[in-house]
Amino acid sequence: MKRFALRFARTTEMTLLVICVAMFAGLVIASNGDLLSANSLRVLLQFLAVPVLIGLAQMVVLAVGQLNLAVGAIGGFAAVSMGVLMADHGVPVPLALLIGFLLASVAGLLNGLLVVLTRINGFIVTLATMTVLLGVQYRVVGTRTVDGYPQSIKSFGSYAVFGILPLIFLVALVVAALLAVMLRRTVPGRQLLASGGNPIAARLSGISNDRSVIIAHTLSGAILGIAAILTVASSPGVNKSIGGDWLLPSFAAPIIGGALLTGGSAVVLGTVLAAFIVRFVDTARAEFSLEPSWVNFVVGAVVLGSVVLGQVRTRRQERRTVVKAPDAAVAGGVS
Amino acid sequence: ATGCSTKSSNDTAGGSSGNDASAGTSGGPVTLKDASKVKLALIPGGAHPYFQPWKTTAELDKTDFKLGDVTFNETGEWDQGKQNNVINSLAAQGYNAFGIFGVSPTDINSTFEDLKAKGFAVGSLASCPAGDTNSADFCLSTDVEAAAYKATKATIDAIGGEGTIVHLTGNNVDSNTQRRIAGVKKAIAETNGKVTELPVITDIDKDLQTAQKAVADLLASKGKEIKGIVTTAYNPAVAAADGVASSKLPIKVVAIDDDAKILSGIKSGGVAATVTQNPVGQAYVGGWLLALLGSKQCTMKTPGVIVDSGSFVVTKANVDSYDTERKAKTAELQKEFASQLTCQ
Amino acid sequence: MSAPVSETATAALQEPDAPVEQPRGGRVPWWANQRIGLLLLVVALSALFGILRPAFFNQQLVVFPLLRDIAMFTVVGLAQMCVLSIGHMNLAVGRMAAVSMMVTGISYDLWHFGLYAGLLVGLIAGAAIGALAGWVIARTGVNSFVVTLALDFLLLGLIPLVYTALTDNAAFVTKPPGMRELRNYSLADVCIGNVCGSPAVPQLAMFAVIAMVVVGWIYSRTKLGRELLMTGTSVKAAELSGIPTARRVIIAHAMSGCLAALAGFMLAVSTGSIKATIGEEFMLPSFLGPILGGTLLAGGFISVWGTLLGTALTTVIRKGLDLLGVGLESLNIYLGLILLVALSTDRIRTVFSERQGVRKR
Amino acid sequence: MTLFEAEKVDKLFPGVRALDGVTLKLEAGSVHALLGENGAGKSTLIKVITGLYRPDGGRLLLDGKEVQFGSPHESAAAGIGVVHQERNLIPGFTVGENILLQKLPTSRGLVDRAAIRTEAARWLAELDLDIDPDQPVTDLSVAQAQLVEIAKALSIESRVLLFDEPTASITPNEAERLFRVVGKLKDADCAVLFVSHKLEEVFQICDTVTVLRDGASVLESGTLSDLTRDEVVDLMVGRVHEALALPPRTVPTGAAPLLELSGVSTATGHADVDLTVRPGEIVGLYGLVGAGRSELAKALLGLDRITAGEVRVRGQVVRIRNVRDALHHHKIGYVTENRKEEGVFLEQSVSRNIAVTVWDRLRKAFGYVPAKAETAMVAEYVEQLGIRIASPAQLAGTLSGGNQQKVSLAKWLAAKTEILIIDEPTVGIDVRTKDAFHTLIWDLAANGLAILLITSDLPEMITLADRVVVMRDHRVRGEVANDHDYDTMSQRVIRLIHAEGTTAA
Ligand SMILES: Nc1ncnc2c1ncn2[C@@H]1O[C@H](COP(=O)(O)OP(=O)(O)OP(=O)(O)O)[C@@H](O)[C@H]1O
Ligand SMILES: Nc1ncnc2c1ncn2[C@@H]1O[C@H](COP(=O)(O)OP(=O)(O)OP(=O)(O)O)[C@@H](O)[C@H]1O
Ligand SMILES: [Mg+2]
Ligand SMILES: [Mg+2]
Repeated sequence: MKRFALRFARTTEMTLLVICVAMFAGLVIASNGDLLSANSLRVLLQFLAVPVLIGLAQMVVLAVGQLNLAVGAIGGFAAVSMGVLMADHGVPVPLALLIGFLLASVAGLLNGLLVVLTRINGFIVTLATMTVLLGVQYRVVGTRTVDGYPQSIKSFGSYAVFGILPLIFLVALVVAALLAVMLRRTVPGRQLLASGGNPIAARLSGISNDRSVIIAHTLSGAILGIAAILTVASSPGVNKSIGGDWLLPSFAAPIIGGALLTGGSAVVLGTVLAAFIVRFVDTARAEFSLEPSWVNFVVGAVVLGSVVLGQVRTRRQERRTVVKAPDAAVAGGVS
Repeated sequence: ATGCSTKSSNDTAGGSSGNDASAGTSGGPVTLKDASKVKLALIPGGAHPYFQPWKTTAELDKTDFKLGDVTFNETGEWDQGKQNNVINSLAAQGYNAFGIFGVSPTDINSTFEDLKAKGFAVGSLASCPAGDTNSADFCLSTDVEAAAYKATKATIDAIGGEGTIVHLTGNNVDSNTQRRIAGVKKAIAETNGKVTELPVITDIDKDLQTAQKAVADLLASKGKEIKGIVTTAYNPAVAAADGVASSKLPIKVVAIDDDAKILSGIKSGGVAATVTQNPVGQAYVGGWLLALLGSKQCTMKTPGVIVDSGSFVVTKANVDSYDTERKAKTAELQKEFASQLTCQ
Repeated sequence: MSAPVSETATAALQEPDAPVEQPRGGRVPWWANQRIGLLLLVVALSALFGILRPAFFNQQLVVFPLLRDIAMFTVVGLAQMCVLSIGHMNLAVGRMAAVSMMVTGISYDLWHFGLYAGLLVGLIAGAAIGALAGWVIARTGVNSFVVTLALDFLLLGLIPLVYTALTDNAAFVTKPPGMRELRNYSLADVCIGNVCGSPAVPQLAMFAVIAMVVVGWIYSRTKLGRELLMTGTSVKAAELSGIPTARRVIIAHAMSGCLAALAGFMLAVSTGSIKATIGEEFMLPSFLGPILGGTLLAGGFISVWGTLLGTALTTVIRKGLDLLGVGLESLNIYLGLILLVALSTDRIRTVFSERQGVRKR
Repeated sequence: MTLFEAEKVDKLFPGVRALDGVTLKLEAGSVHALLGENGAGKSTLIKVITGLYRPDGGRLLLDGKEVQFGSPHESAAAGIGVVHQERNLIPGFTVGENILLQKLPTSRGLVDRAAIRTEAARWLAELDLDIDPDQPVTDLSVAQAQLVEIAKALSIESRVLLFDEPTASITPNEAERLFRVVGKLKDADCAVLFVSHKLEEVFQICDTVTVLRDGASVLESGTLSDLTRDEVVDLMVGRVHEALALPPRTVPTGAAPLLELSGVSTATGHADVDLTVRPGEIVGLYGLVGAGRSELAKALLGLDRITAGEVRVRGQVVRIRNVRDALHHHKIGYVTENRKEEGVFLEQSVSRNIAVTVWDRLRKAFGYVPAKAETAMVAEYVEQLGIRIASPAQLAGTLSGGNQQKVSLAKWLAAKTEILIIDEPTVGIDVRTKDAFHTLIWDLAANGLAILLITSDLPEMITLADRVVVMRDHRVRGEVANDHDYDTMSQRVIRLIHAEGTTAA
């Protein structure tokens, strides 16, 4: 236990945790304690649910050395499909949500199948599916904002336990916990990470890398399906803009969280913490009335800073460096 | 249940068109002779609810003015390069009259010049080029600065002439946004310090979630100070109406456009006012003018003239009647333009 | 010591009875050559669109803007290709164009530079920002994907701040003499005696030709180009062969930034003004051109011609769909699907040719 | 009893017939050696047996019944364990998980960590390995990693075990432990297949032997005790192999040293290293795996920091910043031990691989490299070193190991270096090519080059070196003048290594 604690103290997660706590404390002070009010906390957490999930959706494909540029398109497409089904076609809420979830999972599955069957780099495949799905999203909803769906789902989206803990945030945490258990403690999860860590070795150990890639993409789609459900539940309505700003944060969270683009790393906690940090930057912008441009600027600086720091740390831990040249590792890996 | 702007605007289009059509073809000061050689293209910047009335009005233009053909093409996808390509492709296919919402106000004059050089009739619709010149034959657009000014005035009225307000808007690096910010500032300056403004929140029109989050954060951090919110972009308007309603804070929201959601907000009192624009009038009067110019029947007395297509403050009081006002404005626009024309 | 290896050693090293190993990098049947396949595809599609819509061959209204676009996106593709050559990516390619054009805009607006002086300043700025990215990557060893993504975020925040501080309309509208003309001039405006060029070919395309020649020359004829490709194949081996890999990484990214700036300039000239949103649409085409053209994502192999053809393919498809009147409801769906098919056929061709005992290059 | 049989197996790769009707019989309770030159098809046969490749002809029989394996998973399930030639561990995983990866123990659907720990510990104990199963594999040394691979193969409790060059990167000590395990397996009536280029080992532990040449078996299940070492070698190379006779060479003792290290310490842990190499001299640097010889070479080239001491080249104190510096300013070349990753550019042409060091010399204005000069230069070295290629445009990755090694060396000869550090030049290279390399290195020295030869192959060292410097734990333990007599030399060297046993693990 002590050894574990020691090891944890040196991890990215620990650094992130410290940053989180420091930022939170800073914001509390800056807001004269207002941030601790139930309402402020609720708002803070309410808008964490979706970022956490899209970060995880990206993390899980990064874990097999793939990437998914279609995160926003899959989520947006699923969200508007659910909205249209409920509002225009009167499909019952649970059924509509299930269909949306399945649509997103199937989109992920298709990504995986395409990568495996065509052997085209995942980067390019998901770029193409992103284009297609954006088209589909527009076709489904046009320029409308759809919001005529039952109150029940809206109250689910806005309900907060004790007025502080939004239900949707808890859903996101549950998904994160399940994903962590899956990646750490189940055989498919371990196989997925093994494929990402060393595809050749995984193959020699009887693991199908193709299967891992398909599972990862499908999982990514499924998580995005849940993100889409939460979006439908908590937004004033859904339109073609949903998902438009998911791509960059989806990379920012796992990368700040310590994920390796080459695959093999499962950083659920790191991703969640990184989403918190990005959210704090947002809150700070509102608190100090900064232009939104500053958020991008700060997030960019934080990502750059954290990777550089992370690199310095691993460099130091490494007993030797073979060559002092950058690693030419390329995203898109297993394909 | 589909609600939203499409539907409500459809109604508008259907309702107003009959009157306008008669005004244009028979009762108007200029009688359009033969426009069968005119092929009209209405080209918005990209997909946006604001432009949906154009689609139906375009069809109306075709029948009312007996045009050779009309098309409505939104594949510009908010990229000036793509929009130029769309315009060129349409020109190559024989379209010779263009009503264009330029994606980039600072670039669109170049596009207009190209089209003019090739002898086409060009109108700048719903947005005017940045700067002092307009290279199109005319510009028929909401005066965004005036609209923002009106919206702010409405906000100030709603909050009782005193207090702090905040302005939510779209893409910061767009000259129209800059004009909106100026309009808001002007109205606030006129209160001599009674009303103060928090820093403008820009760049939240890209998508609904960003707008929603920005509104929620704003309300959480500054909710108690804020008396009113004035919005001059679509997604922030929807998000602010919703956010204020669910936060139960006594904040007055002034929205933009007549989205069904916003209209119902006005009726229920959740939204204090909204500033609607006149997309139907733009497409209808614009189409009529382009038919006259495209058939070479008329020319503009002063090329590049800029006309405000009108903006209308809608409150609970006039929510049921504002459309009449808008139709009147459309008819008036036609008269105004008639005096600007030299016709054979 | 002209011959370090003596006859005896040479004799010992010969293996007279060993069979010559199968050459797998050598000749490839013509149908397996990606570039020729692409060329055929572009020609066939153009013919098809031309038959369906004769307007496709309208010189002024279709071919001229089409070539202008192909030229610009080829330069964008080359910008990405330079970093792909070392196995890196530049996700900030569009934003680098925006920053460099911002500098160019400032030079026109505030310092009253001429057209080409401003371009030069922009190219230098682009190279500098690229070099900065390269330097961070080389120094820290962090993956280029991450560094350029973060840089993209950073610039995305920075650019609007500068524009709002320096301009009224969020754009630099000062146009130096010559800019307006450059936009519309074609080869028809270049005459030798009575013979003039084609009105369908924009003069702006010359920038792309120059870029292609220079980049092509660097990669095929010079030490620098070879070293970049060697670095792309294996950094370790390159470093251990005496190639200054860190410097090569910086140079590749600087070239990328410089070309991005050129593309930004071409965009600014062809749309009209210098504004913050320049380059926003660059990311997708920057990868499509080179990848469709055969450049490897993993590094070590590039194709300048392929980049041109890959760009031409995607641009022609979009133009064709435009002319066919495909609305926004279907446009992106078709684009994405066609893209997948184009990529898959290339893959099928590769597999097929590998089965015949050759290796695609 | 025959446990496993491969019958007339064919395997085709594009343009290569890697296996041509190979038959292999593995008996229970017996260790079977599979020998052959590089590229003979040994690894390919193993990959076919384990279902990694699908055979193009022939059949596989397990317990007399025909089997077909679609994947390594199926062969493992059928009881065939394998240690592949390349190391194959998953970096983020613990030792225990890596060992049991093929069938992770679960309880109630979740991976059972406690079970992993106890189970893995059992297999590690089997190999007398003192490694914590919870340790991440990234912390292991190369040799430890290799041993974990072996534990992994043992863990599936297979009856047929295939070892592909398991001893290539472990110390003789560790090899002995492995041999003890092999003995146990033999006693337990398992069938073991053993691939190695080290014939001494083969004769020590194997009972029977199959020899492959160019994908075909030239000897099937011969009894090893009936064969001599020379006979086996002759079978492998396909003609009578003569012991290498190198021409006499005078070693210049008086010449001023070209390379001189005094009191050098490095960031990677070397302390107080003294070393001198004169022109025309071959200095051997010997040590067990991990002694720090390659690291010393890399520090010398500026890839790691030198913290103390002096490096003198041609008498001048120098500070070499990188390989480029070493090459251009000091004419020092380094033939790396890791051919595939650091030595050659597999995806580039042979021509570029050789020319990479000389572009600086060939270039004209603007860095232009005239193609003609390049081609001529490449052709010269291709011919001198007898590199077998169809054209200079052929990709280096398509060459055999030996030819790749020649390419890796050619670039330094082309650069006209005067000091050459050659690291493990003949690892995984067959007997005949090895001899050719020995002749070449000998010859280079005779031509006046100063050569620092790093090798773990003691016979090679004794054949070539003029002096042998022995290293252990990053320190020079002593120096032995070579008398080219294997018995005395090996004793003296080993004694130096094990002198005053201060060890830090
Ligand atoms: N995947 C592959 N594709 C094409 N050719 C291959 C492949 N794998 C092996 N070969 C070729 O098959 C032949 C046999 O190779 P193999 O690796 O089995 O030799 P080996 O006897 O194990 O040699 P070594 O002692 O060097 O390990 C060689 O000519 C090699 O180039
Ligand atoms: N790829 C590697 N990753 C991590 N550690 C390594 C690696 N290679 C070697 N080491 C460790 O570095 C130390 C010195 O290695 P070095 O390669 O210099 O030894 P060497 O004497 O050349 O032996 P050899 O080259 O035969 O392995 C040893 O502790 C070794 O275990
Ligand atoms: Mg082998
Ligand atoms: Mg070594």
